[in-house]
Amino acid sequence: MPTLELRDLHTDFDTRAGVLRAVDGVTLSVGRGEVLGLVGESGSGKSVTGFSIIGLIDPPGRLSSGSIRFQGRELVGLTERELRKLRGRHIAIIFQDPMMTLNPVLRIDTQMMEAIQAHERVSTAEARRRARDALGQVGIPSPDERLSAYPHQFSGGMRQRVAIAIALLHNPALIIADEPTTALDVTIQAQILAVVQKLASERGTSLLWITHDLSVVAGLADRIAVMYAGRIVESGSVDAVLDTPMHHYTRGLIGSVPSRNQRGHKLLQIPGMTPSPLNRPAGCAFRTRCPAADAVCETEPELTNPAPGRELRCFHPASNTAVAA
Amino acid sequence: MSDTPIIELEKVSKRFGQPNGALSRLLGAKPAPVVQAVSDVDLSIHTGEVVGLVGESGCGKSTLGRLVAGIMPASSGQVRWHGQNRSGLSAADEKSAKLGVQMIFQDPQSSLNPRLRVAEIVGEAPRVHGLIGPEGEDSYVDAQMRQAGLDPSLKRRYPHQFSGGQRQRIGIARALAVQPAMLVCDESVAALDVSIQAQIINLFLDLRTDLNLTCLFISHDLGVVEHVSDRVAIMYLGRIVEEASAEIVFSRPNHPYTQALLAEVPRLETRKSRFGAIKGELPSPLNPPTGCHFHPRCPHSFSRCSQEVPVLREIASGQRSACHLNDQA
Amino acid sequence: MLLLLAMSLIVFVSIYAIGDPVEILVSPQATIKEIEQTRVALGLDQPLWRQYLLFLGHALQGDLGRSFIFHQPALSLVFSRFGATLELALSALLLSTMLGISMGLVAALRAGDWIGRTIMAASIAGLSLPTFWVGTLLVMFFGIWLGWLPAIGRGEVATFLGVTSSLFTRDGLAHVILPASTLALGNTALIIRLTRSGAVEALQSDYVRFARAKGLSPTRIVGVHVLKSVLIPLTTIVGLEFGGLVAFSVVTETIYAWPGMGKLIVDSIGVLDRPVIVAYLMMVALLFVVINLVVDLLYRALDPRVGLRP
Amino acid sequence: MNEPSPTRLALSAFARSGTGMSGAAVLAALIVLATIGHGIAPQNPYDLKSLDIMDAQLPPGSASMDGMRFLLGTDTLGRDLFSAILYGLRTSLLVGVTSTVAALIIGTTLGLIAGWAGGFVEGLIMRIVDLQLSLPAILVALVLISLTGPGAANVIVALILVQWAVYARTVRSVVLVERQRDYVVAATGLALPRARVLFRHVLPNCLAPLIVLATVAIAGAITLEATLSFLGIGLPVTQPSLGLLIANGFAYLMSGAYWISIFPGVVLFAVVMSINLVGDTLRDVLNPRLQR
Repeated sequence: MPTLELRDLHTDFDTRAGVLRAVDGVTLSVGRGEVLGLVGESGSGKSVTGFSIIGLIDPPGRLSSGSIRFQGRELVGLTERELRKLRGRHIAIIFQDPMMTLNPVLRIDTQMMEAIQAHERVSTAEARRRARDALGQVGIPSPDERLSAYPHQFSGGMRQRVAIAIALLHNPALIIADEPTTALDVTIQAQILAVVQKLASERGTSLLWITHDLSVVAGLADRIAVMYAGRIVESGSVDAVLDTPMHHYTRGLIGSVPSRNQRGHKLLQIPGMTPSPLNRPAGCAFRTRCPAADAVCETEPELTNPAPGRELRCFHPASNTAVAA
Repeated sequence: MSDTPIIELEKVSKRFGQPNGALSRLLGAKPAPVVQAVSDVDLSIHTGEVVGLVGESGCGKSTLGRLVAGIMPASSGQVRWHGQNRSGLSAADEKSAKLGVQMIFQDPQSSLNPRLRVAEIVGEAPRVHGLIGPEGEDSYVDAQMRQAGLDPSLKRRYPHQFSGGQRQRIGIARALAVQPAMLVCDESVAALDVSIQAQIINLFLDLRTDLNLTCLFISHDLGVVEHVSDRVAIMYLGRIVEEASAEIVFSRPNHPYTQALLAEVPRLETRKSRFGAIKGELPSPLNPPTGCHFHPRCPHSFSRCSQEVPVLREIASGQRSACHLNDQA
Repeated sequence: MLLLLAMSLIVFVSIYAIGDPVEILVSPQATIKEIEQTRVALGLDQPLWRQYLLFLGHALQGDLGRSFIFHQPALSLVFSRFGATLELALSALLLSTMLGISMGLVAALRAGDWIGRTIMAASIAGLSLPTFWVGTLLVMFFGIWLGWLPAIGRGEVATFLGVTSSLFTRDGLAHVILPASTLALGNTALIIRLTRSGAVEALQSDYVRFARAKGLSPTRIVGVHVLKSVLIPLTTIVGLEFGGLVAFSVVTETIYAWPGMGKLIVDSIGVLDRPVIVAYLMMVALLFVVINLVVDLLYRALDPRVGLRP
Repeated sequence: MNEPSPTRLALSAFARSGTGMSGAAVLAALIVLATIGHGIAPQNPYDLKSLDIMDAQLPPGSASMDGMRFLLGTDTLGRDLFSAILYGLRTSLLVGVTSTVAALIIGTTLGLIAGWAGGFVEGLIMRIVDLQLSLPAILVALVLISLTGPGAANVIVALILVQWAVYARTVRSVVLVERQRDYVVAATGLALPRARVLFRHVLPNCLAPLIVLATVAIAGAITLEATLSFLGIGLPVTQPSLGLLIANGFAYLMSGAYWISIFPGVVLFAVVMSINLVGDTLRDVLNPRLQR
């Protein structure tokens, strides 16, 4: 039984200009101890997918249909109170901007201890001890003193470590990480990735790693799911998807990464731009930018299994050759 | 490369937050801490060259870019434009030197005046400077927009009606409209999605060949810099620590910081890697470490590194590095 | 301190440079000689700068001159009325802060529905109602038509722990209600709006979302995370508004015949009783300095981001 | 093909707001009344010849000796309140708008200078602004008027003096933010003349908060003027504003002649409330954070 299983998830936002389908039928699963990289560009719906899982979509957004199974239990339809018991305890989330995720006017220990005491009846001293241990585990030096500090006394990288420490407090089965290293410098990003990688593998935590950066996922994840315009267009193991991408969007994305190209030569770019979620082409949303599109693509492609462990939403899969380097 | 560089920086420094004068202190202004954003930088860029400037946040690379673009004066040192000290130019020469270097900014949202139409954004400066007459403005603006990959029929629109990538193209059209010899691209593709980023990089590559543009390309993204640059300079906390051709920097980095940086960059080719070789935080520019700024994080540091600032000097043909390790042989 | 000195200079020069109190003080039948005598007696024959130095020297000894009308030291006159004003302003402050913050929070939490909209509409109305007119209406309704509450004067006072105040007697409290509500109205509306906008912003922030992701209860999120972020900027505003309350008590005291220093200043302005005006202004200036100091200290204590950095 | 400008977008957002439009409608009606008021008023309330003391303190709806109807009753001098209110409304609006516009111009200029010049000039201007802002408006106005004496011109001067500092501070802080923005840096890099950068690039982008501020400030100025008049140190009796009308009726509340005070008050409230509603809606539609 996978830790997380999404089936045909739809999340809509009611706007003045009409209904905006941010998540348009997402199906994916994350196994126990597995790292799934959910990759997409801005507006692809990847973050909304992550927030939908733990019911953090605020009006005018709403989860309109589909199923979310966590350790076999259906989460859609749970009350806010029931969801609250899951949040932080069984499913934790790490946000993108470490400068904004901690309350600037509350001390670190307050923010950590309240997370413990929200789910367990423990003494203040015990909560404080556990908070200190958690800080130590994510590599914060002299955690005892740092507990009484305020967020502004930490650098961005250190704040993200605190956020990770909070996420790990209850030893959750699943961590949803929404671009947690995007705002950080390269050397700090590497440190954060190292911490997460180590702790997740030691504890068998499942990770849903949401990012726009294929390179990060390449080094971190077991499997990749590529999102475009609210749908997953392709998924599979890291090696399979990155080495022999079958969807033309995935191919374009990989081709756009400079290190895959010869220096000074033009990059393999995707023409045009991501369609507005209010005005997506019918059928395959990518067809207006796709080199292989034809009349068939105006109907909606189904999710197929072109190879074991792989899923694809495309009528004209690219031939199984590596992207030209 | 014996010809005069298009732009040459000699011992250029920039400090922010100079101590207040007595008068403003009397009026109650708080003394600002002094930040040495750029210190003693030597850098020359030749015509037609693309120099990549790499560094992490707060290392002073944006400030250096603005010094090069003439938007900010240097606190000390000389900036020479075609061999002439820029601070000693006549008003007319100064204006042409300023127009000669144009910047492309990071945030396509804030770099365009939201209350002006695209036609005005692009056409204003050439009109004010008399590069074009009133009758030629329309076709000139059309040509600039086309060159940047924009449909001229959109010129009556306002910036908010464009996507991020298109706004960046407007910024490029605005810069090119005054016919500069050089561009300073300050994180110009950092805020864009990967697929759009590729389009803009390709546009830069085209423009470079078409217009023989010189370019200072500032970025934290090593992959992008490697792709577009001829020469690369690595900055750490206000100083250039290594400078060499792109091939050398990416194949034989000398400075420990460059080495660490290259090791930490996630790449598509590296699967299930182990992250995290470099230790420690970026120090605050308010309170930089003594000696070599990198020594607290450096795996090879020894006593001299904390006492003496290493000089950036030639260690091999076309490769300069500022590290004491090079003196031990 | 600089503020005090600047205030004293501005106040002094502007008051003494314009207008001639002697003409008001002496009878119209007075001879030129009598006028001259009064002038000398009041020290008004000296050049302006010397008058100021004299004034400053005396001020440092707590002497701001004698009232032309009441013939007693101006400062003690103002001071004797200070308590009544302070009592009124503090009651209004308490009322507006408690009411404002709680209603502002409710308005933020119910931003979308009719409760939120009603509170906001009421707050705009509150901001739009001129203090003096509200006072008039309240006097009419509660004081005259319904006769529930006394509309005039301060009522019985009592002394408790060395402080004399009408807040310690039933009668006094009844007298305070109307003027304090009048004074508090505009402020309450303002605090509602500030609280709401601050809380709405906090509710949309990443840290509140993160707090929810930690599984915290809504009570804790609103009561700790949101409230604390709202309170910090509010401290400054409330502090400044306290000064405003003292100033605006001028109007309220006039309507309710409240024997505070606001009523005194209005009367004094009418007869150009300069020492009293000066004493009042210096008193208010001093009060402002104290308020600013307290707000500053409070802000430092509350906001960890201020003053902790080297 | 002309695309909608940001201003047009904000205006259409305003048109969609119910509260904003109702405020604007009431305000427009009041302005029209104030403008044509002298023409439609049944009598000139300040022409003593037209008053008849026999008509004094008549309740609303009464008829005068010579058959004229007093829609809103009369005051103690037998003056038709409806006419008096029309005249008073005009005075209140004129004083409020004039002083606000003048303060806006002075404050904006000084704020621009402070924000753009920096250094000593900025320090000096901002110290004065701080001093001014640390004192409540009513206090400053009180002192000023007590010095110069009542009178329309003096009241306007006092209102200008208490308002300019807010604009100066706002403009300065917005200029400080805007001049850091990349489009201003770009304009500098394009060697555009400083004055052009300031007036064509920086200033138009500072206008939104100023417009909001000025709208609300007009309401504040009208209230403040009314308050001063109520205290008897505002406009002269020969040129009464709504505030003075309310004050005149205050003494007769006890005797049951409520209308003398109530009706001018209702009009004053309507004016201030409608301006505040417009200002509040403007704040929402002009908020740059909500603008996309």
